[in-house]
Amino acid sequence: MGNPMKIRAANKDGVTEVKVLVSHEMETGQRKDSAGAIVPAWFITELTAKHGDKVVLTSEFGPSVSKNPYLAFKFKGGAKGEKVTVSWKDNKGDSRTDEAAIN
Amino acid sequence: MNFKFALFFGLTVAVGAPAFAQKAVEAPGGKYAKEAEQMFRTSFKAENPKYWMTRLEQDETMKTCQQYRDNPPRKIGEKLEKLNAATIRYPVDGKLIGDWKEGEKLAAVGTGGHIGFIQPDPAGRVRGGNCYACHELARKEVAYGTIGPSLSNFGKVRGKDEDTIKYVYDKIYNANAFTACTNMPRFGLHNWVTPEQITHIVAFLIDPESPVNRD
Amino acid sequence: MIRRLMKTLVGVAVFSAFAGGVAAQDSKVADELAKYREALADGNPADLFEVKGESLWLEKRGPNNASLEQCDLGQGPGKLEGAYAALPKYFKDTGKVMDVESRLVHCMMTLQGFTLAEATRQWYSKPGKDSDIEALVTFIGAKSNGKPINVPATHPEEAKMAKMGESIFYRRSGPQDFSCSICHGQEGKRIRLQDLGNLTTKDGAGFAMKTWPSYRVSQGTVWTMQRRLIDCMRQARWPEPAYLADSIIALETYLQKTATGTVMETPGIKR
Amino acid sequence: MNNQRRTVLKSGSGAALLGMLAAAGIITPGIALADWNKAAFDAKSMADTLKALGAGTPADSKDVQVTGPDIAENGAVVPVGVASTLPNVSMVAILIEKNPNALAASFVLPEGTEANVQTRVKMGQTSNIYALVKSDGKFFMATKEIKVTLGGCGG
Repeated sequence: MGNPMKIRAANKDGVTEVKVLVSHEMETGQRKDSAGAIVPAWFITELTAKHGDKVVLTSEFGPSVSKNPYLAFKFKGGAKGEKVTVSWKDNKGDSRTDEAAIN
Repeated sequence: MNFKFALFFGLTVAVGAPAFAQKAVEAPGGKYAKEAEQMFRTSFKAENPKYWMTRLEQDETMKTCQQYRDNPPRKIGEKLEKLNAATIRYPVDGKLIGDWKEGEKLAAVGTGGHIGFIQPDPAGRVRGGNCYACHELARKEVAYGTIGPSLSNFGKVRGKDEDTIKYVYDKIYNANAFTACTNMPRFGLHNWVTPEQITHIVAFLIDPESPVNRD
Repeated sequence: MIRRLMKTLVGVAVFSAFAGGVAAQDSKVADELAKYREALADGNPADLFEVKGESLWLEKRGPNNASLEQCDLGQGPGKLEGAYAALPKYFKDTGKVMDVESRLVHCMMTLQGFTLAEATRQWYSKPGKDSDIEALVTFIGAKSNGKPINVPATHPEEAKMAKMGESIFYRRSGPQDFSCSICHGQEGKRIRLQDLGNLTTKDGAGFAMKTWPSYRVSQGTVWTMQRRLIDCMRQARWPEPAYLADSIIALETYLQKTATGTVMETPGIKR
Repeated sequence: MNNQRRTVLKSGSGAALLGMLAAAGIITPGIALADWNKAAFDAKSMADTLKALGAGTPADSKDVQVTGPDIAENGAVVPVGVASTLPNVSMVAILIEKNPNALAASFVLPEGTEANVQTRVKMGQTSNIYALVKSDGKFFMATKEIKVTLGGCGG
C-alpha cells in the first residue's frame, strides 16, 4: 500500500507540468544492516502517469533512484480541474495509485 | 625592527581582539553553570557503558576553555600552552616525517570513534585525521572546510627543514601547545591517531611529492 | 618564537598570492552547490511526512482511542498555529520546560493512554520503519511556517534553561576536544562544504533554527531538533543522550531564545 | 519491450483482459503492466546497458542535455534530468557510469509528452552521467560529470 504520494500538476500556456513525490524506501540491495547482513533490494520498478485515460509517461526505475523518489515532466494539454493519476509498483509486488487535479 | 613590530602588533590585535571584550563576559551558564554540569551528566542513557561515559570528563584545558568561551586571558592561555607542550611524545625511532600517501588517506577520513546506539562506527573502523573538514589541502579536493587556515602548498611555502617538520608534528599532536583553546583537536594527546600516523600527515603537508605541494 | 612568527607572516603573504585562483574556484563551487540545493528545495520529501503527520494527529489511537486534537502545545488545546515557534516553554501542568517532542509525548500519554516506552519506542526512523513522531513533528512544525520564532524565555524556569543550554554549548570534552561552539561559535566558516552558522548570534541561530524539522537527504528522513542535537553529540564522539533529556531541551531553549524573531521556513531540506 | 507493452495497451482485448483480471483481484493494474527491463537494469557496464536497451553505440548530440549541478553535496540524492530538442523523442534514460548498475531510470514518452524529465538518483562516487535519447527511432547521447562530495563531520 505505502503512504500517499504528493502530486502537483499545473497548466501554463497549454502545457501541464507534473511533479511527483513518492514515499518509498528504494533499498538498493547492497546495504548491510547493523548485524552485517545484506538488506534485500526493495524498490519501485515502474511508475505510470495518466492524464484522464491517456498515458502521459511510463517509467522504469532501478534501485539507484533516490529514496522517496521525485519525478517532474511536462505534457501538452490538460485543463484546470482535470485529473492526473500516478501509479507505481515495486519489486515486492506492492503498488499504489494516487491522483490530483490540474491547477 | 619597526616594521617587524608593526606586523607583530597588527597580528596580535587581529587574533586577540575578542580578548579585550572578554573581561566583562561571564562564564557560560552564569550562576547556573554548576547545575548545568550536573544536568548534562545525568542526561545520558543508562545503557551507555562506563568507559563511554569517561569521554565526558574534562581535563584542565577543557574546563578552562569552557569557562572562558575558548578565549582565555593571555596569562592563563600561556599556562595551558605550557601544560600541553609537556604532553607531546615522539615515535621511538625519532623520525617525524613518514609516507605522504598514508597521510593523504588519513586526511580524507572523517569516520571513527562514533559511539552510542543509533549510528556507531563498526568495530575496527579507521579513525582518520579528517583534515579536510577544516582545512584546504590538495587543490583537487574541492570539499574542504574553512574552520582552519588553508594549507595548500604548505611545504612549498614553509620548506622542509627540521624545525618545520617538528613544528607540524607538534601542532598535530597537541595544537593547544601553541594556541590555548584552539578549535583543533589534540590528536596525539588523545591517541586519536598514533605518533606514526602523525608522521604520515606531516609528510602529506611537507613532502614535495605530496599533492598538497604539487597542484 | 619571533622566527616562527615571521615564518607565519611570510606564509600568510605567500598564501595570499595564491588566493586569486582559489577565490574563482570557490565561487564556482558555491554556485554549483546553490544549484544543487535549489534543485532539492522544490519537491521536499518532508511534505510526505507532513501529510502523514496530519492524519496521525486526527486519528483515534492508543488505549483511550483518542486523537491528539485536544493536545495543548502551549497555545491552548488544539491550537497549532505558531505553537512550534514558541517552544520550548514552561508548562504549569507538568512544572517543566518542555520542547515540542516532550510535549507531544506528554499528550500521547495523557490523551491517548500510551506509556512513555510505547510513545517513544520509534522516536526516529530506521530504514523500513517510519517514525510517527517525526511525521507528527513535521506536521506541527509546518503550522508555524511564516511565524517568527518566539522564545523570549521570560519565565524564570525558561531563563534558567536557556542559561544552562549556554553552558552546555561551550562545554568541551571527548577525544576530539569538541564543544558546540568549536564549529558554531564564529562567522562565515564551513565544515567541508557545509556552511556553519554562528549560533551565538540572532542571525546565525535564526538561519539554523527556522528550517527545522528538516529532511536530511543523507539520512533519507526528517530529523527533529532532538535528533539533530543528539546526533551533534554523536559527532562530538560523546555517549548517547537519552531522548527528551533536559540537556537537549536546555540547548534548544538557548538556541530558540537566540533565534527569537526569525521567521520560520519549515520543513527544510538539507544534505 | 516497449513495443510489446504498447501493443497490449492499444489492443482492446488486451485491455479488457486486464480489466477482468483486475476486477477479479487476481492482479493489480500495476502488475499487469509488468515488463521491467531486467536485463538493462542488471547490466553493469555502460556498453552492456546500452546493448540491453537496444541502443547500440549512440551518437553524441549537443541537442541532448544532462541537467544537474556539477557538485552534489550528498550522493544519496543527486538531482538530474534529461532534456532534448530532437524531434519525436519516444524514450529517454539516465545512466551513471560508475554505479554498480549503470541504468538508473528510463522513461517512455508518448506523443505530447515533452523530452524533459527530471528525477533524483543515488551516486556511489563522482561519475559521468549519461542521458540517452531515442529520437525518430535513433539513439543519441550526452554526458556530464557530477562530483560527489563528502559531508562535514565525517558521519
